[in-house]
Amino acid sequence: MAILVDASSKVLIQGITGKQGTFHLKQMLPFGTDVVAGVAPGKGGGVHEGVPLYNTVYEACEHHAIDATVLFIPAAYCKDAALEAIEAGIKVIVIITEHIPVQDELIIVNRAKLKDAVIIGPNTFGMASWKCKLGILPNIAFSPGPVGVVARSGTLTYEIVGSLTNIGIGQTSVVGLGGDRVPGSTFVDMLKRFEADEATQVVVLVGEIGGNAEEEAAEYIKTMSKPVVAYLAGKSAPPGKRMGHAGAIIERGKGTYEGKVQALTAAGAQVATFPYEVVEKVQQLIRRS
Amino acid sequence: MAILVDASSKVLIQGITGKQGTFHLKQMLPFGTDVVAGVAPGKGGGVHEGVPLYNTVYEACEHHAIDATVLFIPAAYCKDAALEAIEAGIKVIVIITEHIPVQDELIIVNRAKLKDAVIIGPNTFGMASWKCKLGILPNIAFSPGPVGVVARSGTLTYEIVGSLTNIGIGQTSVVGLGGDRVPGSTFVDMLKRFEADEATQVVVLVGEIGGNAEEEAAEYIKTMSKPVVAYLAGKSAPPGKRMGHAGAIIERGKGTYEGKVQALTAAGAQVATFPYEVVEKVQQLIRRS
Amino acid sequence: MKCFEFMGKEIFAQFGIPVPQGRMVTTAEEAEGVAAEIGKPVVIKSQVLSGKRGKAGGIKFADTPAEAKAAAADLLAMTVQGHPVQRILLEEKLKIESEIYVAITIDGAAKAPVIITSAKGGMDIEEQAEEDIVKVYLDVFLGLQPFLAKDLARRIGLTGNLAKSYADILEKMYNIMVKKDAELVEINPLVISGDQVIAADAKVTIDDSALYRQKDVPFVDEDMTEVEKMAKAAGVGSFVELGGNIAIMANGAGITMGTLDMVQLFGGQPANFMDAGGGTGVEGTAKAIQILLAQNPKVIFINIFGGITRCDDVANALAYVKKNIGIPVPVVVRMVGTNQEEGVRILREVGIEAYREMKEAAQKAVELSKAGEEV
Amino acid sequence: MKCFEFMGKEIFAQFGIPVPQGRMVTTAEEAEGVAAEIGKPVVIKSQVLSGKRGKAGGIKFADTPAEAKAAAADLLAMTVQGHPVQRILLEEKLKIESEIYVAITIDGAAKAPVIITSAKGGMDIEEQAEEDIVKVYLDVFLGLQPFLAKDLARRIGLTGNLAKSYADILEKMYNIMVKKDAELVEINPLVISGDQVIAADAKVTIDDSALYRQKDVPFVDEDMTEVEKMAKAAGVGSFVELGGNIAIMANGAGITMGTLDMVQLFGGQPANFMDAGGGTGVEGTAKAIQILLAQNPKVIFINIFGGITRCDDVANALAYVKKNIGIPVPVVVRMVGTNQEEGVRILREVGIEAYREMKEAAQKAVELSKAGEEV
Repeated sequence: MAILVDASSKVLIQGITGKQGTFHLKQMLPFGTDVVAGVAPGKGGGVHEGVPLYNTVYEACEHHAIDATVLFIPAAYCKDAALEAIEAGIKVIVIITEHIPVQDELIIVNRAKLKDAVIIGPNTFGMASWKCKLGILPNIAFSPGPVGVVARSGTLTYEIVGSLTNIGIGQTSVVGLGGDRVPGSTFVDMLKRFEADEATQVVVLVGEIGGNAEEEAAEYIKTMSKPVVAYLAGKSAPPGKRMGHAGAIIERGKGTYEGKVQALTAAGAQVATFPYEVVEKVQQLIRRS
Repeated sequence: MAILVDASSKVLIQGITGKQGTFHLKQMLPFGTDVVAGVAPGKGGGVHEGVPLYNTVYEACEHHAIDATVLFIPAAYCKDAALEAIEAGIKVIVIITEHIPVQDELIIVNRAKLKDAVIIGPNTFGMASWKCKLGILPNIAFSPGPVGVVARSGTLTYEIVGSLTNIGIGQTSVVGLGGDRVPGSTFVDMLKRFEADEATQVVVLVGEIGGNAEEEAAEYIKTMSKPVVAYLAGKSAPPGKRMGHAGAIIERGKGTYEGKVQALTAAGAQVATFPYEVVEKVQQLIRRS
Repeated sequence: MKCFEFMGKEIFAQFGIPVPQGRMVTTAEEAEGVAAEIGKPVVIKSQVLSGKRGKAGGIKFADTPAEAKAAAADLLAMTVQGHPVQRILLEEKLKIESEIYVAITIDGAAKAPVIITSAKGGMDIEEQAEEDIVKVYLDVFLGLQPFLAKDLARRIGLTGNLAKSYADILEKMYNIMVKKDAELVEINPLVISGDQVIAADAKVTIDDSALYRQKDVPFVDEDMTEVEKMAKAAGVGSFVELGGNIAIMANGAGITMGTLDMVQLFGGQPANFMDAGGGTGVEGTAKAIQILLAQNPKVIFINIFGGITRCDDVANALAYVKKNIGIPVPVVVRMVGTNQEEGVRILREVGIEAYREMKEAAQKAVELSKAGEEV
Repeated sequence: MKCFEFMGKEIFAQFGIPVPQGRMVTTAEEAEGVAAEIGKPVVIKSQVLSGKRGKAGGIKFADTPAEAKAAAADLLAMTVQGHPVQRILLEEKLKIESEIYVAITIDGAAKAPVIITSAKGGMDIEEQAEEDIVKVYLDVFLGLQPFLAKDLARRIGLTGNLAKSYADILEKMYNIMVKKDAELVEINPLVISGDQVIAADAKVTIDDSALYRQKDVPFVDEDMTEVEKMAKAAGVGSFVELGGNIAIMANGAGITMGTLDMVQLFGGQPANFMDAGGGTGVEGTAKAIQILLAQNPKVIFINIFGGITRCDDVANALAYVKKNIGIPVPVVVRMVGTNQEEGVRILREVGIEAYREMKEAAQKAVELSKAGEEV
């Protein structure tokens, strides 16, 4: 079991013939992802790494029932590509691209809401469930098992998920919300899915300073039946300095490390000080259950 | 009983202090309409014909629970006024104004759909139920009773409703869809409400040539339990000034008088050739029941 | 308001849609000059609003400026569907490889803008099979996004640069619809010529209700009759000449249509459709009556259900015209509603008896229209 | 990217928002001339990006051109928060009756543009009580419609022409947000002066990700340190100087933050935040290492979890810099992931031993940073 997608999900890749698209297609296929189609304008009718190509998403949808799509599309064209996926009726849309203008993100994310599509990202490693990876999480990091992981940042997640995998604790799904100002999905969206997923026993939340996503998550965690282990990056960040992730700007005293730790702890989550402590805490929780 | 609004409905008038607004307010009040507030920018805090004035719809909504609003607003400002009513959460919005640009109408009507608001009009006489008139139907025409009336045009409706009233047959509600290219509500929308309204025994549909609203109504009439009497104007009209080839491609021969009569008759509606025949047919149906 | 082809192409050029090199002229001499300027074989198109210009001989070709002058002179002497040709458009003759049809308009039933396109454009587009025509509705809040334009290119079989040019033209057509308040933007044919996609024709119809905010589009009234122009100048809401002998005025489009229908069913011939609107007042109504008179009818039929319209206003207007201008034909009036008694009294004073029932009034009007025909 | 006040006001003027009469100058002599041109008492404002300019003495007033010259000279000799004042803005001094606060920005959590406004604008807006601040979220598909702008005017107590002017300014601010890709458009104070509403200040922040399509906005890098400018010029994704002595590079913002946190928890002082990004390659990584060196740290700590980033690329970059430029301080590398074995082998060749665990590597880096401090 898993959330959002599983081994049976049919996957599209937009921008499949580009450098990034090709590289990650070659990782996604051995992971087990059922990539049924790719979109590459002007190359429709061709085949790339065994995957049939189409000129537009609509065309791909005429030939395949598509459950999810992954966008390896330059930032300037992401709005159009994401809207195309939404309007074509695809319900899980993973946007890897970073540096998408925020005005474009607002349009993508709000249109998706209207059309009941889930956006993962933008500026994310994507997500992975057993035999279905959508994005760029290193294959070796993931292994199947009982832990649900939801994170705002990428490499930190690889670190934590990789460590879990190394000691034999696998994951139901690993989801990266992305580091942008206007993320398509929130911690709460994913926590709800993990709570409802029978296979998930423990949830790991990897947050950051800035914004109020972790505080909102804490509100929901109060109502959850499953244990949550959290790690928050940015404890040492000076106020107001831009740290690449727009979310990591501390505004008006809100979104501080201390505030988030307090909220999560009060909600019953265990908050780790170091990434490696996450693994220890999860191990204890799994043993206990 | 009635559809959309009844004697208990609280009504707002936008543009209440204008010439049209004032004139019709003075008709609506003796009809029994509970006009609780009016909007007149810059005149907030005042009173007009006994009705308290506000500067904006939001302000009016802060002081009153409003069920319906009537717009007596010049065409150029209707988009803004209608959107304000929609965003303020008012669920029945009657737009009397004619000559609203069609691009504006598209925005009004689609936004209303998104927000579950019913638009009556634009370019309509509005509607009336017992003790609740929203618009400009002459007071003398209406009387309470068992007939639901839905029409595309105004004075023709006054003619028919007035005749019904003259021979002692009253109405549950009389609704004018309006004569514009992009009407907010359709025959089907209102037929569904009359079908569900316990007090309505017979429904009168007053249509016109052009478009396919009557044909769609015919499809729904097939499923109705209540009898429908229809009259269609425009039998003698020369073929319309077409919207290029595009109009012809959209209509593909639909929208003629004969086609509409055939569709309605096949659906089980009685189609009158003259307006006065409507009254005769309704009289027979009422007697029969 | 329908725009002439040359106006449509000016708008196209403004928005960046490729159009053939050319210019509108009003004399044969100018035509010769423009043909020389273009320096290639030209097409000379009469600028009329009729859709069947081609079949009516309103389009000619010329290889030289002298030929162009002669062809222009011929066209400028022509009349297409009752309208003398006053303007002609000279354009380079395109090398046509194929013709596409594309239009954006508004579908009232769908409450949405709609794009209609076909790989098989040209003269007989209306007869194309359904499966050869692609129809897509747009969400007014999303507009026409590039992906959809590109997908439409695919659906009509375009690839490469042609697909890009087509998609680009489509986006610009949508912009014209929104920014110029166009109800219709139609290109038929959109021509493929080498690696170029060019609008060989241009049909743009501006929403009449939005003309107030489209002041830079010149007003076109060529499709109106002289009396219709008078009616427009007099501010009469809605007036169409129909050619019969019973001049009709009513208040409201529906009841006006109903009145026409009834007159025709009783065997009469309406001279016109006139919706005098609601609450027009004495002066406006008097003007409207004079428009009726301008048609030289055999009888005038006025059908009033007074709501906003006050019966006394209509009666006073009739009395005014009768006294000051004179009404040389019989007048049948049906009058009920607001201030009915007063209206009836005023009419009686000038010798006009008002009916209460529409049916009887209509029958009387038809009867009078036939008086003297064959006794 | 934060714009200087004078740039923000140029954008305001472009979009029709009223701003005081004035001009930006760079010398005291120009200031004198502009003051004479204005012909009224002036305000002279240092153009720096700091929000606390007023309190730092960066704003002066002058009644005559001579006074203006002197004040300008003073300001141009000042340093505000480490940045020398290079530009000053001279403006007519407004007669201030009251000050309004108004801003449009984007709320990521609400996924919507948000308008924040208050009748009590001015220096202490952040300390205003919640009930004095009006906050309204916008629907991105509807935009800011006039009715909402007018209702906001009402909610902050404006009436008549002031309400109209305010609503108009709000609509233009929204247009700036959309058309100029602004993340923030803030006016504080928006001044009421007689029957006029004027933007006395202008804060516009352009979305860095959208600069590629906002080419006509000049680039501002005043809030960057010299090394940050070097990093930007070298194309290093994300770099912020922090002042410590452990130069840090990692790949990915989250792990970079996590690395900084860990170093600090172990008692070390990070010199910088550097997210070298993913898949940067040998050349890009070598440039990034040179930026680390430019900070003269006591130790360099590189933490790589290879995903897109290949460990051998990072190792080759380090080897290249070590051989060709030289690295005069100890280097601690933690390296796992894609092509890990190859990377570790290459590092070993140039005498660098790689760690597998982040924790041990961080502890080692901190230890080295303290070497020689107090034994």
